[in-house]
Amino acid sequence: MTGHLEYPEPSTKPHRVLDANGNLVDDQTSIDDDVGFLEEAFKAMLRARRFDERLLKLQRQGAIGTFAPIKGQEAAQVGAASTLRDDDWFVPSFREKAAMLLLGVEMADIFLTAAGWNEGLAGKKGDRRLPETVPVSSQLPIAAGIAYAARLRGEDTVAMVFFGDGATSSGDFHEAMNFASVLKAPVVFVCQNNGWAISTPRSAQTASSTIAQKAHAYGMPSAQVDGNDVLAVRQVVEEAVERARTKGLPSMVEALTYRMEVHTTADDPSRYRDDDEIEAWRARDPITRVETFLRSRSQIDDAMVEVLEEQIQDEIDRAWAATKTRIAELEEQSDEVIFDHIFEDLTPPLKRQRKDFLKTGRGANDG
Amino acid sequence: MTGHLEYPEPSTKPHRVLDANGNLVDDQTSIDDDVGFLEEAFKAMLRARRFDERLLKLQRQGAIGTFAPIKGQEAAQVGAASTLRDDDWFVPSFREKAAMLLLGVEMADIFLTAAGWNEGLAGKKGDRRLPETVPVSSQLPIAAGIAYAARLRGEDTVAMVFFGDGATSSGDFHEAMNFASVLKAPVVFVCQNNGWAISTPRSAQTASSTIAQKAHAYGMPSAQVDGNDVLAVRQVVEEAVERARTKGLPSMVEALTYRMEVHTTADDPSRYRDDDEIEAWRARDPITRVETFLRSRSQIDDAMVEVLEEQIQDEIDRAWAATKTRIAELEEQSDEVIFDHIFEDLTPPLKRQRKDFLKTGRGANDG
Amino acid sequence: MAEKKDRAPTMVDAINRALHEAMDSDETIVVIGEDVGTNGGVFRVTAGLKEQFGKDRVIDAPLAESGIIGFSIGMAMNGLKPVAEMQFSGFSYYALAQIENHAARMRWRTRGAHSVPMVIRMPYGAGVRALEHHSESREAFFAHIPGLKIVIPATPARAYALTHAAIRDPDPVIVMEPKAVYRTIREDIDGIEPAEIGVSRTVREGGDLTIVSYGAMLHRALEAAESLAADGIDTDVIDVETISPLDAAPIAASVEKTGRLLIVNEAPPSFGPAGEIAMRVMEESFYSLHCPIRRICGWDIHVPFFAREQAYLPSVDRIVRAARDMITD
Amino acid sequence: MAEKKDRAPTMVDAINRALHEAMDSDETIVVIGEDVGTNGGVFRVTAGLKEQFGKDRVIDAPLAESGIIGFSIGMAMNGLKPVAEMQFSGFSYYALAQIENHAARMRWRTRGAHSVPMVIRMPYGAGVRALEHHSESREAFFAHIPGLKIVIPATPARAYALTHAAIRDPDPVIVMEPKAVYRTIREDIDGIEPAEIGVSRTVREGGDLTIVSYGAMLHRALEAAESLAADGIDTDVIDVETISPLDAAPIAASVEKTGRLLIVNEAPPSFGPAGEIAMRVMEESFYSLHCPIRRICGWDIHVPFFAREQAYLPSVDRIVRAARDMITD
Ligand SMILES: Cc1ncc(C[n+]2csc(CCOP(=O)(O)OP(=O)(O)O)c2C)c(N)n1
Ligand SMILES: Cc1ncc(C[n+]2csc(CCOP(=O)(O)OP(=O)(O)O)c2C)c(N)n1
Ligand SMILES: [Mg+2]
Ligand SMILES: [Mg+2]
Repeated sequence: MTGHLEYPEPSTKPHRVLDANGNLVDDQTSIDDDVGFLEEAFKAMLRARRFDERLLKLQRQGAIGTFAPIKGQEAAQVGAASTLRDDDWFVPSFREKAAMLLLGVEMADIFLTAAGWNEGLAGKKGDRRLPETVPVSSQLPIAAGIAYAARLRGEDTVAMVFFGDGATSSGDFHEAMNFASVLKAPVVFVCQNNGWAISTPRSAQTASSTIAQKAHAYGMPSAQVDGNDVLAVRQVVEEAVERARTKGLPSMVEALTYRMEVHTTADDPSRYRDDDEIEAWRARDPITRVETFLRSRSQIDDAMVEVLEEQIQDEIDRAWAATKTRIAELEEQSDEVIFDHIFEDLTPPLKRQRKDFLKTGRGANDG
Repeated sequence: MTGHLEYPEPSTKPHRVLDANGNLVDDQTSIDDDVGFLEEAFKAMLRARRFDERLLKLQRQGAIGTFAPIKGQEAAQVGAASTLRDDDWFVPSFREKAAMLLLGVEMADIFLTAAGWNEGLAGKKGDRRLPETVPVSSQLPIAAGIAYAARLRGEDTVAMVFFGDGATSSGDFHEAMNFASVLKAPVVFVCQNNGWAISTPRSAQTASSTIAQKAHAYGMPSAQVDGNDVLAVRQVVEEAVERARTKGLPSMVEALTYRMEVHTTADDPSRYRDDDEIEAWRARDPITRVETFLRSRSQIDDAMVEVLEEQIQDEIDRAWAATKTRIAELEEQSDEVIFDHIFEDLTPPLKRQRKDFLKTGRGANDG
Repeated sequence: MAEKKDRAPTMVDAINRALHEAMDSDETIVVIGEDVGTNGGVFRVTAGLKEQFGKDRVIDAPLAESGIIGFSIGMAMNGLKPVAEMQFSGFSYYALAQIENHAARMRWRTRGAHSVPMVIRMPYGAGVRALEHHSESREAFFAHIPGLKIVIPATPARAYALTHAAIRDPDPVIVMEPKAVYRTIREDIDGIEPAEIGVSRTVREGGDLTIVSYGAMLHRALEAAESLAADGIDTDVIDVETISPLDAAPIAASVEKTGRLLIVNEAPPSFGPAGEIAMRVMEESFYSLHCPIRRICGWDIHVPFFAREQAYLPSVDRIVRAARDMITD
Repeated sequence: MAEKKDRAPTMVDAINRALHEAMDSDETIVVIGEDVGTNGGVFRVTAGLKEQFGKDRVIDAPLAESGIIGFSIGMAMNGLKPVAEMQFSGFSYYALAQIENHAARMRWRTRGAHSVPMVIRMPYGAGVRALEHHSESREAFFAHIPGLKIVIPATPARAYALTHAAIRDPDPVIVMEPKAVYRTIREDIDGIEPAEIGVSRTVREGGDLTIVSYGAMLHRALEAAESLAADGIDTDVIDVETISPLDAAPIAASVEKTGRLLIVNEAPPSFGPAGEIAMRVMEESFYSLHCPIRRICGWDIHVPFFAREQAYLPSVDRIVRAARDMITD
């Protein structure tokens, strides 16, 4: 009386274009048309990496607060975000600084937010690059609703939402995937499976063979991709974006990548993972891979990289200098702005409280 | 640049032993050993059906409150619950009266609950037949935790949890399935896919091809079964129970069935579904199917069924009479019992409130 | 006259009419919830909307409260005005994270670049002989969250006025609908203007005592007031209507006249709305108080199954007794 | 002496020790949460437990708060005593449905046949320069739910005493841990007995004014009391410690002496715990009050990002000013 229950192993194999050494996986493929993209992606990834490093340094100096480094995940983010149009929606989790930079978010604003100022997230009205989401996976149903609204209003825009492997365990992931699929919302679900959710390895997060297969539970197509291969990511995500844009339907992409740094600056990974693992992934660094390839095609050389590095450092320096100026200005301002934007108009209780606040001052003794 | 995204259609075919006419689907199978079970199951299903009909009648007369009829789902419940040992845990949703009766829950207690008295749910200490759960799918993580505890404490008991197709859309379903699988809890997840969640058809609930395939998202095996075929249900669920008991691992069964009555007595299905559909399912009635089979094997005849019907009516009459007596007794008692069992010991604020309550009386003018 | 009253709208009709009117005049409005479409809602509040406005604007959602609210937040951020239904307030807790984390914060987080103009409707409260989890009054959960407005209509006309107001509001508004009043009162709603959110309404004037209430309990408060009047005790009765932001001014003004305040609501007393109302009045009119502010609420227990739910609810009798005690105090 | 103090346990150490002791003496205790095992908790509160008690009793859970609480409820019903961690209180809203629907109700629903003896620990509160959603104080959500006990320790010793007490309690207890105090205070905990849940503690005696507080704000209240003492104003300071069930008797007794009550906590004022404390004291000691009860809380806003979070929190200065106002009132 056995044999009814079944668990079919998914057949998914991660899509890959360039191997860890920057060589074409399949030398039948031509990626000549993609060299331009790879050059741009290399620049974007390097810029993000250097910015991330600066954030880490500033955090260690106490100049900014806790943040989540992106090191190792540049390709997944840049590859995916590179497929978006200006009028598409970008709905991030809290670890998408490479994507944010690519999509035009200002370094100075990221610095300002990291330094603890709400003003860093002040977007322009209707800005479609949403700020970071802290509660894991809570951005997913929102992205589905945004996408649905776009379709109802007759736009052909799509929403791309980012999340981690850990996020897939939470109810909001499930509900969002289901809503998007059954209500036909043009969302692209991009999971950066970086192997860890703080200290919880992928294997302790869920027993499914892949994250990608979770999409099938919603009748939604999905794919796994080497998340450290920026071109492969772009290709797979492009297909998902096309499906969303032309058919108004969702899909999910699992990008296999690795968090090479701390979870956040409050974290100490040595408690839960071996250096060996990090070393193994260092060999698969998403930036090196493209760099090697581009050098092999003589698209870049030492001199160009040096100039690029200088430009980036310069940009970062200027952004941080601007941030410091901005902070100095904000520190001059009254903190009464804490009452702003709770509602469109201040309610009477808030008016009273703001008056109270102004009367009693900020309590400098505790500041 | 297409072809990466995929949605593999699941190959699942619902297991079935007897067809809608009570004939063996596969005449190679012998079910001679199962005739005894089928006879018991027939009795249990008829008893549940008649009890359900009485509840409906009493509700229409105003003698009891809202409840969720089981008509059409007797086989799914009886087949599944028949696999449980006395020391196993039964964790129902709100539509499992057939399973409850089979597992020894008293008709009089069900009546009492339906009449609005908390006393109807008063179990014996440690009773493993849990009361109904109203918030859809909230019982699922609880069942997983119960099962995990059993295993940790060295018991070989299992937890069987029931839920509907609608429940599979909610976050708690997802989180429970994932916890059970990754933490290895001996749970049997039984989904009665009865086609509807109030007015929402299965097709509007989720876009997956089957409900069963949702288990694969958690690396969990699953099966689809004809939920109106009591023996088929028993066979598939038995396999899941075995897996839980011997390996300590979860699985999920999707029983394809149909709610032939109103969702609850507050519902009017004519607003959202055609009589045609109900008619089609009437032909697949889970009780008729077994009855026809048993008659064909001369296991039962008119006289026996008549006696059985009388016994059942008699049992129901006695239970309702006992319930009325019990209600009369309860109505005599002080309503101060409303303060009982909020905590093990009444807290000081509750003591004060109970005193207040006793002082001001019940407010007969509003009762 | 009586005949007219018989045909006048119930609260269900009134909200239904407001939704029809609003959807008709503003095509960005969408309705979403479990069974709100084909079925017209389990209480028929959304009846007829799907037929008139189609399935894309009247969305029968999968069974997932967090999903419904999260999805609605997204729609609200992208040019729509969702009116989401939680089938019963007792299931809205599943959506609390989305409400607290995003509906209430998106405008603030983005410094006004995005807003979440949405309405969340939910039937709440006891007294209709319902199953477990169908009778709670947890308005305090929402009222304690900055960035949300909470309104509770007590009559068909107020439901009509507040539904329109909630839909027009640029911020998230939770409308808690006292289902015990859904069909018990009929009232003319023709010509009723959208309410002003954030205003407590004096619905009866007296001079000896102030009773503050809202929702279904307002009617018990009014009944108690009649009964007290027969004894020569005249009461102001104030319907707070907007729980948050709470308008304490009319209450304080009344207390300055009466010196006595009795608060009636059906939530459990501890950490419930009554404490806040009392605190606000005390902050404004302490020196006018002749005696302690009192509250008649539910109890700090779960709402009993329906055979005993009236033992949970504030009775007219309890209100009257408390009021008499206060007068002789 | 100073040296001894340097080595005395922090609140993190104290809770950690209580958990070790409890798990050691009672093998039904299990710890569950995100990152509580190998990582020892993001605040290190559960450090060392997995090494000592193994992965089956110290469960690294998938990222799902509702799942963690639902799973724990099940374990509690089947002979275990789970101590579940919500990594931050700001993510516990995802579990509110399980807490309200089941943890708080199972004993009642089954008339005592089943109970849910479990502990839910969660760091809460502002002041540690954290990210959004990591600074809220929403104890009122839980305190308003019948069937739950809520405690908030203010020092290492009280955390040790209350953690033990929560674990011994036969009903669900939520321990909200003021993370701003996690490592700022060291205190000897040797020989400390389990607390009695439901008792407010007088931590300072004066005669002119009563200040009530709890959690991290208690320390600001005490600092304010020192500063007031320098001006000749003597204050009683009471740590309510158990938010629910609230023990108002010592507060009322103090107010009968001082006639003045100031409540200090960091939740937003509206519909927060301060209103309830005020109401309870008014019910018991109205005629002793010389002036309105006042509250110094956060504001009805979201906790600002950390550069301005001190503008949100009650400052010592605000407390002192309010106290002075009340004395001259
Ligand atoms: C709802 C919720 N629970 C817990 C947390 C605390 N937390 C922050 S990040 C994180 C792990 C996230 O893992 P994953 O989704 O894989 O993303 P990654 O950090 O790897 O980018 C946790 C548990 C949170 N932010 N939100
Ligand atoms: C969390 C929650 N949301 C909404 C409801 C209202 N409700 C009760 S039953 C039901 C439909 C359930 O459908 P399904 O899971 O298929 O079970 P069935 O009724 O078909 O047995 C709904 C929406 C509820 N009880 N709980
Ligand atoms: Mg991860
Ligand atoms: Mg169903």
